[in-house]
Amino acid sequence: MVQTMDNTMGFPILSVLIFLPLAGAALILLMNRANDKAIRVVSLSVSIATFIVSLSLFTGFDKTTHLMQFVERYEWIPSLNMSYYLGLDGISVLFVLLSTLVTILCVLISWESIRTKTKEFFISLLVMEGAMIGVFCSLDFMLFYIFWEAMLIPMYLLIGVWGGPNRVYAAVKFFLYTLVGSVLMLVGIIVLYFYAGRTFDILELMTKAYPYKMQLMLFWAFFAAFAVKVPMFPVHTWLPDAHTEAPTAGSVILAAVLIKMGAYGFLRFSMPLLPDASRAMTPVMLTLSVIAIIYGGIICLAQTDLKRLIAYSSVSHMGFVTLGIFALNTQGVEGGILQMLNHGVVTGALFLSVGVIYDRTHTRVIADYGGVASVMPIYASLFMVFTFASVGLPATNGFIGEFLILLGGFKANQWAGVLAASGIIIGAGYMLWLYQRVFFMETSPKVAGLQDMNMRELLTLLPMVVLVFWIGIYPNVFLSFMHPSVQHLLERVNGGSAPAVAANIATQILR
Amino acid sequence: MNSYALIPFLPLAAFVINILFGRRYLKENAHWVSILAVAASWVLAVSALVDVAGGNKINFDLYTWMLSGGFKVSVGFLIDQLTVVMLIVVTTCSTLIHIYSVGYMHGDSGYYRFFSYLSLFTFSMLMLVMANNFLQLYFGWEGVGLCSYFLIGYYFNKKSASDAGKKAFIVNRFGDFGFGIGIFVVFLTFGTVYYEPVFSQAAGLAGATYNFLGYDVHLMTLIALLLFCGSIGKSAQMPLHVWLPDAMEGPTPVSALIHAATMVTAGVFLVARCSPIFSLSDTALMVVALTGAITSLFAATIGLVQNDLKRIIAYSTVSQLGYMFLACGVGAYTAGIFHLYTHAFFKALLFLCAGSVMHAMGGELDIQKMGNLKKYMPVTYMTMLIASFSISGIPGLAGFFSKDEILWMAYAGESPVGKFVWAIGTVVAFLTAFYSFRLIFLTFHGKFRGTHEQEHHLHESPKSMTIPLMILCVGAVAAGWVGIPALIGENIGVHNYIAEFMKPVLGHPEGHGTHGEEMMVMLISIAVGLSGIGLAYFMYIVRPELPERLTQQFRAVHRVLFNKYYVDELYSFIIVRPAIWTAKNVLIGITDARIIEALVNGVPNAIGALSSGLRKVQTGIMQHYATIMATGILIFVAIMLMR
Amino acid sequence: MLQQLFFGYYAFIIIGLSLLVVTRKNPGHSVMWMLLLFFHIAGLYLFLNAEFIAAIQVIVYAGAILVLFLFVVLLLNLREEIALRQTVGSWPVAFFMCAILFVAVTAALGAYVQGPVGGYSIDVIQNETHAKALGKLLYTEYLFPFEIASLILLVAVVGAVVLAKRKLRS
Amino acid sequence: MVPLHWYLTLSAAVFMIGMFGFLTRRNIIIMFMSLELMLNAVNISLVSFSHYLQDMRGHILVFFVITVAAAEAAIGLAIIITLFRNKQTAHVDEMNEMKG
Repeated sequence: MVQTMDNTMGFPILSVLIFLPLAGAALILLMNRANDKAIRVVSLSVSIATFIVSLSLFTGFDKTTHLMQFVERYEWIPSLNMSYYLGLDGISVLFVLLSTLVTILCVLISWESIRTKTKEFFISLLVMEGAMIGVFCSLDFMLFYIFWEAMLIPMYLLIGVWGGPNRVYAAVKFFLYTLVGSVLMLVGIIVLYFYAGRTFDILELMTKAYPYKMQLMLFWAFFAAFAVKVPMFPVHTWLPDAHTEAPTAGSVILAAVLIKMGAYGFLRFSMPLLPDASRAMTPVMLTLSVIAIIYGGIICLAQTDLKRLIAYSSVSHMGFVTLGIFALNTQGVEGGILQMLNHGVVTGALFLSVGVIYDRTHTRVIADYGGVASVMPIYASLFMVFTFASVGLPATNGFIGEFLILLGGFKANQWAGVLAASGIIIGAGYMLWLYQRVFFMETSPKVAGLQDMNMRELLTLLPMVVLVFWIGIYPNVFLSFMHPSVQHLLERVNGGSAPAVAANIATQILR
Repeated sequence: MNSYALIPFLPLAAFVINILFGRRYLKENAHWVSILAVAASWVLAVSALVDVAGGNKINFDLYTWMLSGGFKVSVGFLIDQLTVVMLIVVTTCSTLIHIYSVGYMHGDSGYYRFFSYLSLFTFSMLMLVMANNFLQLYFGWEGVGLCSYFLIGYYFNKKSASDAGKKAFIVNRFGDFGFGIGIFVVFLTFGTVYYEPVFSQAAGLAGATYNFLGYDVHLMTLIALLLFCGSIGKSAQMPLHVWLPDAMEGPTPVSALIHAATMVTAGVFLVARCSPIFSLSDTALMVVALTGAITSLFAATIGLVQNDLKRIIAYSTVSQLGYMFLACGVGAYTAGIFHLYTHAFFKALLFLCAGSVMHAMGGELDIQKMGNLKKYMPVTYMTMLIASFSISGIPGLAGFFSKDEILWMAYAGESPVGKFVWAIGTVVAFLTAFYSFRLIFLTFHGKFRGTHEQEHHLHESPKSMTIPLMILCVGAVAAGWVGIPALIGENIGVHNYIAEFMKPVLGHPEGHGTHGEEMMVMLISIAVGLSGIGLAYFMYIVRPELPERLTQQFRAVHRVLFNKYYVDELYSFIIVRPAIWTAKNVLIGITDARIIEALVNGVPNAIGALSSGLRKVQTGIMQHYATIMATGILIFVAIMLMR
Repeated sequence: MLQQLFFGYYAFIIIGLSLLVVTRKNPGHSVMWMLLLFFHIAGLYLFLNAEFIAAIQVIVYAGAILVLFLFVVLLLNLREEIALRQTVGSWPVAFFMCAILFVAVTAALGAYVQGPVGGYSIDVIQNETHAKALGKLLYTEYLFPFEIASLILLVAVVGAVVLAKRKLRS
Repeated sequence: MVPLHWYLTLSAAVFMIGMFGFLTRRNIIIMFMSLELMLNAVNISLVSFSHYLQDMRGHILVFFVITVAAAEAAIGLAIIITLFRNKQTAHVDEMNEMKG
């Protein structure tokens, strides 16, 4: 068995994190559906309790080691050598925190906007939280797969039941896209299981060497699952529909956590399990990333729908993430992980913000807005913060991530770095244009007389503002979580004998 | 921790206080916080000047900002001679303009907002000039861009204002794109982004080449030109100059502070700061010099025919910035910074006077509708006149010394294009004098051409506005006296103090020419300045009908100049519209809808078609199923028999 | 020779009766022909020394199952149906199918190779009597399937009652 | 002595006739009887095998087949009655709820 660290002090913290929301969901299940208020209060307190528990990960995490921490392991199905195996390292720990935080905000933002089937809504939300945390904690491939699939169902319901007018189409599309991908991943998992001598233990699988041909095939099998989730360029079309139709909380979870799992999958599985294939496929991945950045950006320039624009901007931003990850150097990977976090914060916050105004106007058409800054100054300033974080202005979190990614990307492949950097010009273009059309210019009749944000909404957005500046001004707090893990990962990926890495124009020669 | 770290952070604190409490609590008192903070920064800046003049060089890190693998960067400050000069310029102008704004912005609904932005700007600008590494420079660089965006779009309900803000930001991003890549190359070459190790290693790599995007290029040229991209954007040089004239949508104090005195000169500062790198590449220097020269000529010609008071000054700014680059490009960084320093005074003064005029005219900006204002606004008139003399290079005033220094260094320096850019510079000096005085004559002399209400409303501005004018006016006159060239200085016993002061950072190349030649250059520049003023006097006072006739005569030329060479239209045609067209028609219409969606929907559609074919087999009649089953058995038996 | 003649008679009658069963329009007639058919099959069993099987063929099949059929036929008033078309789709297809399958199966018989014989020779069975021999096996070696068969019958009884019973509510 | 082939051929013939009936008739009761016919055909072959191989297992199987046939007849006929009650027909092609 691979060495791990046990710093739980006997307290099964990860299991608590996974099952506390589920227990909350069960509690709500038993409650009277007429009592909306109690249901909200219970889900809020459960999510806050989960968050508080998760904070102990932040403080208790040992930043000096790449080993898995907070490990729990129990036999589950011994005949198949499947176990209930949980643990965190520097790559995953921050996402657990992000998930628990975002859930609180989702409960808060849905406080008044969800009026039908409140009970089921909050059950779905909490089940979702449990599954998300499970995905990030699993160290057993089957357990991972189960959580991975389990996430689909509540998300499908969130979109399909509480979504906009075209919700069923969007929900089915979302479901099918992700399902097709994950089925291929399942095949990959089973192949690995038999090849490595019947084990689902991810850490153990990582110690084995696999033949190059097999790695290549597995890489694409995993790619199908992860690229759809990210979403990378050719398989991104579910995202705009899902985001646009989902209720605010659904969009937020989708943007903040769900699509991170694709990139997380690349980091956790594709790269350490299939190092040779990952290295060989770098040019392809970089190309797809750059296409996503530019393509997603340009397409934003023609959007007329508020949420759709932000959704396409996600395609562009996630392009940065995959670019960083497949730069396969420290700056790129760390920037990529940080950018995943940033994107969760910023795009999540943007969707929350859109939810705030959508609750008032019930329109997503950009042309219906205008001059919001004069009627809702506080809201406008917060939205401004997120806009500039999304644009990647220094002192906001977006800058740190994008800069490290571009630096890493440029190091790995100059063309990729240069082309991706042009994405930040386009990014400024569409975000400022959006901001101008919504907040500036003459006050549109549809927004005249709107109330500025109330305390609840302010409290929903404030944590995100704090994170934007915290990561922007003092990113080392977050970067320091990753150093050993990323180092370890890169040693695994870049070490060992490799087949000739395809057309790497990256090598910069200094003569 | 060093107390100089407070220089930028005091304005930041003012920003935070204003933005958090301004709307509810401070309201009409918001300016106190900002003014006190920036004044305190000024005091600290002066003490830093004293410190640096005493031979100290201050360089310290505050905390580590980013750390990732081999990449480490801190928030840190470097205060040397160059920084100190910039500090003085920034804090002085900033303080005066803060005070001026108290009167100018009085009664505005966003009073607190205005002052908080000004403070934020001051903070960013100070971070920019005090940085000890490229990334913090970039931080300040983007920060001032952000404030510029806020302040240009200050009247955000006006579409033109918000458009202008957006345009400024995005155009700057084009420049920053190159700047950012420049930083990458610096890091990958030197392994660090701190100035000191980079500059000290640069000389050792003078001849190195670098494989950039598949081409082997001269390393230093590459870095210098990439960094210069940033300068082009920020300092509104060709071809990214389009945002600056539009930026005049902002309140006038903003134009004075950001778009004349400080932010736009950041590009010049960057070139001066990186002089160890630029000096190693003749190509880069030549590009800088030519860009500066061509921009200054180009902007000056546009300035000749504009009628918008602030736009004329804006084009004048672009032109003067070109001058500064011209100086840097011929290797005379000190002259460039010297001109930056004098320019800050007279150009801020020009803008503030323009603001004063606008204040009196009720927001009117068309100089064709003004005239004879000297009667009503003597202080504004006098100060603006002095500023115009200064920019026209009338001997004894600030502009004269710096401009003369630049022209002399261009003429006598080592640059291969020196003579050429000197010629352009001389022409531009003539044009500058002409359009500056065209503005003066049309605005303050002749007959009043506006409406009766405007005439009735005319008044001198309040004290809080005129006092900064007078202080700046002193600067516009006397700021140049620290840089009196040896030719004159020898006779009256003063040195070229600024050149000596800056020598440790920027070096001080000597002109290769005789005193005679130097005297000739000086006389020519005085002559063109005076003749420009004379021509303006002739055209707008003596023969006021002449301009109209000339316009008629050279209608095509006038139209091209009046429409700023159609550069905006060109960009709209080749960049903005194609991008949106592509997005709408190609990406959404074809790629996403027809190709990707078709592929994605194609699979389920194919399965659907197949299954609706297979559906027919399911007749629901039991016998049919049984028949198929029997067929199966038959086939099975047949197979068994075949074996 | 006599045996073969008897077999020929039975075979001929069985096939003829089978054809009659499947071709009659009126299910009542079919049931009647089938009754006769079952008696003939029971006779065939006697040739094969399976007296007990022959007996239950008559008792269970002819006596119980067929009577059940008869009841149902009588219960359901099928007068109208009898007048209508009797076949589904194209019967020649089914006919050819069956014919080919018959040829195939008989052809397969040619490949039949007799395996080793077991311990229950005719003499053994005659000594022990067929019912006793069968009973011994059923209650020892095949006890478990036997119990399951009884359960199946129980389920069938309950099921038939539940299914055929008219819903009380409606 | 009658050879085993004869019995088996007879069995096959009866089976095919049963099958033919099952495949062609519309009346569900006759289809059911065809089914019984097929079962009987199988029984014939089982008994004859048993006889020629001197083994009792064929008989045992026949015994079970008859049991199951009885059960099947009971359930099947009950279903037919229910169907007829609901559909007022005994023709299978009119019961095509399974049509896709």
